[in-house]
Amino acid sequence: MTDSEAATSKVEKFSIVDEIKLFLKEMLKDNYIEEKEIQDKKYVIRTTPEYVKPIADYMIRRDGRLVHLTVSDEGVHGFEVQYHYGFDHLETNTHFIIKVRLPRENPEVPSIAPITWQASWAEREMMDLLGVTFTDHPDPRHLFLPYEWPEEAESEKIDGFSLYTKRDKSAYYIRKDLGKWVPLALSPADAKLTLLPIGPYHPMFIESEYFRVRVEGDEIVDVDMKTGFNHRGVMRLAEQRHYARIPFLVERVCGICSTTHATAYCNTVEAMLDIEIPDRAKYIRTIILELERLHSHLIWLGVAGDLIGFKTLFMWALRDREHVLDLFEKLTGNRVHHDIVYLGGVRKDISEAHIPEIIRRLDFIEDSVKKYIDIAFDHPVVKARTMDIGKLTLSTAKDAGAVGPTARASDWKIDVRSSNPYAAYSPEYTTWDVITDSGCDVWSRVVVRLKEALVSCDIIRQSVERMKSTSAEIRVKPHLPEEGAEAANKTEAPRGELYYYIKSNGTNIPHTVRIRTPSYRNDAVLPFMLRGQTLSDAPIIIGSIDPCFSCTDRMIRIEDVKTNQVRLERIGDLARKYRRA
Amino acid sequence: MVKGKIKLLKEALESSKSIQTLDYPGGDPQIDYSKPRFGSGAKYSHICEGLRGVPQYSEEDCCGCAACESVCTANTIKTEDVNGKRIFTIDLGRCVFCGRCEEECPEDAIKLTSRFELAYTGPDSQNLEKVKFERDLILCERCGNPVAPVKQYEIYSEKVVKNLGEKWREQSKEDIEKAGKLCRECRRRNAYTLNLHTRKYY
Amino acid sequence: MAVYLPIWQIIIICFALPAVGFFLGVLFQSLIRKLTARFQGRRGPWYIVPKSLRPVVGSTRILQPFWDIMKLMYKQTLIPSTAQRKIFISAPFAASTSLIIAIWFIPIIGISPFGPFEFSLIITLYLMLIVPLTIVASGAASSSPWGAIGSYREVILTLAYEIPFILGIFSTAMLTGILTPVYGGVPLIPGSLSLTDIVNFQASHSISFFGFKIPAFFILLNPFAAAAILMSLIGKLKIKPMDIPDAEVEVIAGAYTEYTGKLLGVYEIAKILLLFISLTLFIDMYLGGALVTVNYLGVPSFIWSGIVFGVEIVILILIISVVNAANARFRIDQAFTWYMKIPLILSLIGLVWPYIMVSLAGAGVSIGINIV
Amino acid sequence: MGLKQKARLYSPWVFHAHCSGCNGCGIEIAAALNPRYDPERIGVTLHNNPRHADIMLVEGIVAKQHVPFLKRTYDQMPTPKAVVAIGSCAITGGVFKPDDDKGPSYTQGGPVDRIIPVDVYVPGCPPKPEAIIDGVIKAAIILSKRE
Repeated sequence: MTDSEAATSKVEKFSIVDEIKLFLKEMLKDNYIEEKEIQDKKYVIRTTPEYVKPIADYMIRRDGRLVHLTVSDEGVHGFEVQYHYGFDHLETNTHFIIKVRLPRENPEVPSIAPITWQASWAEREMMDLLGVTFTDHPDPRHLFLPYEWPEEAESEKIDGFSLYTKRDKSAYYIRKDLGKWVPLALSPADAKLTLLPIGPYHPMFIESEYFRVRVEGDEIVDVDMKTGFNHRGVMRLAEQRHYARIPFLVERVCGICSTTHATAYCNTVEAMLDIEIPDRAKYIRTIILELERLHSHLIWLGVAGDLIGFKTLFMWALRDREHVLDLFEKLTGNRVHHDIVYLGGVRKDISEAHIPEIIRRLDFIEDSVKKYIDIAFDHPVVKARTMDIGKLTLSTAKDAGAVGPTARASDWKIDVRSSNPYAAYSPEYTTWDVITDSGCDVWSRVVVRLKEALVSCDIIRQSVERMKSTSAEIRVKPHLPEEGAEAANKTEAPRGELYYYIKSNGTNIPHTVRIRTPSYRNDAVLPFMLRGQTLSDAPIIIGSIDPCFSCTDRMIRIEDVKTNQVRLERIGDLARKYRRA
Repeated sequence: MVKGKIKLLKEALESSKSIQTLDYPGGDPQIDYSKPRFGSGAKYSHICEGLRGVPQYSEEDCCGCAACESVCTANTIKTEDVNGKRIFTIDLGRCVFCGRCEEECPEDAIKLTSRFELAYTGPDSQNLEKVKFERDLILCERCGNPVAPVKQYEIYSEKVVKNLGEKWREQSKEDIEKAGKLCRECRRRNAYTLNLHTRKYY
Repeated sequence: MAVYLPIWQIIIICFALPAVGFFLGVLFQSLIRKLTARFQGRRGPWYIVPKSLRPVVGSTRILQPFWDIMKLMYKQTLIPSTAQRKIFISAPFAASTSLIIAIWFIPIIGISPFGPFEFSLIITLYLMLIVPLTIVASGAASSSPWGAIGSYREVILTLAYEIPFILGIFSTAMLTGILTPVYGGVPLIPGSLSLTDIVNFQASHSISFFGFKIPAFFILLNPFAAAAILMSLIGKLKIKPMDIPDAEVEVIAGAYTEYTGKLLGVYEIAKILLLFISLTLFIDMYLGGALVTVNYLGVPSFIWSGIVFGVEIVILILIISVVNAANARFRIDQAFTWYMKIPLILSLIGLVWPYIMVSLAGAGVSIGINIV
Repeated sequence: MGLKQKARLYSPWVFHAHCSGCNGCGIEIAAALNPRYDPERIGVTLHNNPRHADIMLVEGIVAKQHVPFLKRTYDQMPTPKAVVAIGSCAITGGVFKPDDDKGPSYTQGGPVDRIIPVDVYVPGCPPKPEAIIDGVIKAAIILSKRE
């Protein structure tokens, strides 16, 4: 990099944060209250509800991502709606949290779902769980809770969690007797189409999920999803438990990417306490995280093989994945829930004696991944089944907020490990590249994941090598966070960006814990991939985003589909349509 | 195209030669599974030292301090003080095998074994699901509230005396005899009058 | 011209043959599962069970498909209330009955009660076609959306593979009539449609193949048709790239989705019989029906026939298992296009190939094959 | 042992019902199918259709929304049938059970045996594939003794 280039980049870097702040100050005037910089380049700004829409409009136009939208219950102060805007794909760590206070009685705020698709599910989630009304939401049905969830009178009894729902019983929502399953609302025009129930039990997924697919012949016209089958109330449970017990709870959010949840939680709490963990712990975390990515991508390869009927690939991938699990068992004591990452470091050291075995098994896994690349890349039937289906263009991916390998397969270079480094991913610890592919179809998602597995092997090698020269300390003692401390942190789960937000109230139990998982975002883009494809391709398209409904289960529905002419609409078009309506 | 096909067939041939399948319910637990050969006869896969299997409780070692209860992730371990006894109820059906109890137990009375075949039929069969045992408690001499388990009292009063310097040893023995059997509330009330506030020693 | 057996023998064979066919079909199915499992790196159902396991799982698992069927026979049978009862119940029986009848027409190492019957080949083809038709009917009658999609896929797949199948079969049947006069000798039958005649023709003639004298296997005389038939059989038996109608991940179990217990068991029997019939038909048509007429080394000829039959079956099953293990599943439109491309062209070449051979021989050009 | 018992013991077909678990048990069930454990050698095959299955493997806490589906799926299985509850969540609620022990959390529909009869319990978080195979064999033995 020449001097002039460095200088220009410096200017640009300076300009993003400054530009946004300047614009907000100008727009909000007296309502602009900058609270603090909670972490490096993460700003909290407080304002009033009427500015929510213009801010969202500006942030999305400025190329920002709505990382999450959440509400926290502030007791007598009412509800606090938070809009988390991330700019870290443009500049490292940059992050804005816009906060709005709502009264406890009749909490209402304008919905920003018509502006950005990324807010749609989050708003419905908060309507479900906290009863905040987002006015003019295009699709205010229940997201997590069953459609037949009891209305106000009954729901207030349920253990302290403010679960009242204020909905008009419009066409969206049919209330029936409790315990009876109410299918999704359908207009009479759709009756002539064949409707196929997929799920909640279906061989397509390991987890349960309910899709309702409308097909004409073999072609998918529309997709409707009902989620919430895996809703376990983890965030609520976390708000009832001691800080030291939560890592084990959040690991059990997902059985495939368990350590990355614990790491995200511990990172967030450590950021809140402002403590630095020892280098050795960083390397150990990296090794476990990358092994996890390796086993996740291998199992994905196997499941994807099964989805296109390649049972042999499934068997081979699972057979070789066992070696990763053996390593896990040796290093942590359990095959699936490792329980090794803990506040302030890790619980268990990787001793010198383990290193030869790690290297040996890693060599084996790397060889087999290379073998699968050769096999899959040259297999005519695999190519025929994956190429040119499930297209997700770069603009759609950006609008809908795809993350992780799904976004990277659409040629969007977005990776938390490089944009928001944690553990030992920053350049001073390990060096590696972000893998992207410009195919935008299922095939490129295969390519990205397989190549990423090789990168993971490389990172583990580097970590193991450099871990030898660190001191033996693996854990520092954490203390309790002070009142009002808050932190937000991200990790790159095998499926994409995982986001945690925690707020303390001074006790040993956190006040707010908010989790946004990667599949939350990737599920949102599913209908855009599915519509216009054939039913036989549905499994592999759904499988191609590596859905993890346990992590999060959400839902989407697209209205206004012309039954006789199907076309993929951009999110922006949809948003415009909503605005007109 | 051809290269991939050849690789595929080669891999299929190799896989058919080196079968790794275990003879799981039968087989010999001693044979190392990792050497693949036809009909290897091994029973188990990788079972390493640190495997977190079913926790084993040693009633002799347990001092009854209930540190395990306070750290238990899934509320597997529960205590209840009834009639001068502290009753431990351990519901292994809830256990998530995280090993925090093992980490925090001061007396090493809990060990996670490598036993993992826990399938049982019927809700109450075997002693697996519920382990129950009790510790005697010392009751407060004044108000009758529980103070601490007898064993914990013995062990820690010894340790306190041992760890203190020569200078304070006699004094502390006397103090423990005086105030050790009072509950927290009563002790606090009497602390200054008895002249044995802990600050004195440190 | 053909020699018919006495009536009492025919009756005994009529009862015994389906049973033998079922038993052999179970073995074939088990072998396919075993070989596929081996290619996938696991052990599969057919192995020697260690002693400590025997009380739980028995000594060997060769008859695994048989145990599956027996288990289904002892299970409750549920019939959905919305289904069309009569079709739903009778369809599996129609499938297996037609296949049991088809066994009577197919010579197994030359033994067949109705094989010498003049149009036995055509009757066999019709009876085999009944199976996909019953599957379509039962899928439609089960009132399940998955059954409907399974039926729809079954129809398309049947259309796709049936054309090259029929073309291939007839181009081969013609061989008996066309080849003989040209290469010398008297024609046995002018183009027979009787399976026994086809088998006998191959057994009684031999060809010199680059100097080696071997039986006149039609697979050597018309390899194009043989390849087309083998590809069609993969669709008929729903081997891996073509298992689209009952693809588990896409349509649960297709037309079988609503079937339980005994009715499913009857369908499983039909599947096993179909496997047996397809493989035997292929051997009869192209591999000389495994018929050996000479008592080599003093061993009776039918034992030799049995051994040849076994070897040929194992080779066929090996091919099927490799294809099954090494492939992913096609989409239905891809399968249709594939059948319209490769097997159809092959079978068309197979149709004109005898004439090309005849005219080449007439022009005095040697292609290395001579019928003696 | 009669033919009936033998047939049932030799060919247990399993169905995997994921009822709001964390996926860990589901992954281990998938892992139990891999070449290292290969349950097909003892006749166990995974069928994704409850109508074809003999044994149902249930994992997870069973969210309230899930209860009718689990019941319906159980009713769809033809008799004789057996149920195996896999993992702590399926047995009691495990880590997702609230601390105060006043009952299940607001979303939990109760442990599996409150909804359908369970024959075999396999504790673990998640149980190893060997333990799952062990449970399935125990269930198959129970199944073979059923009328």
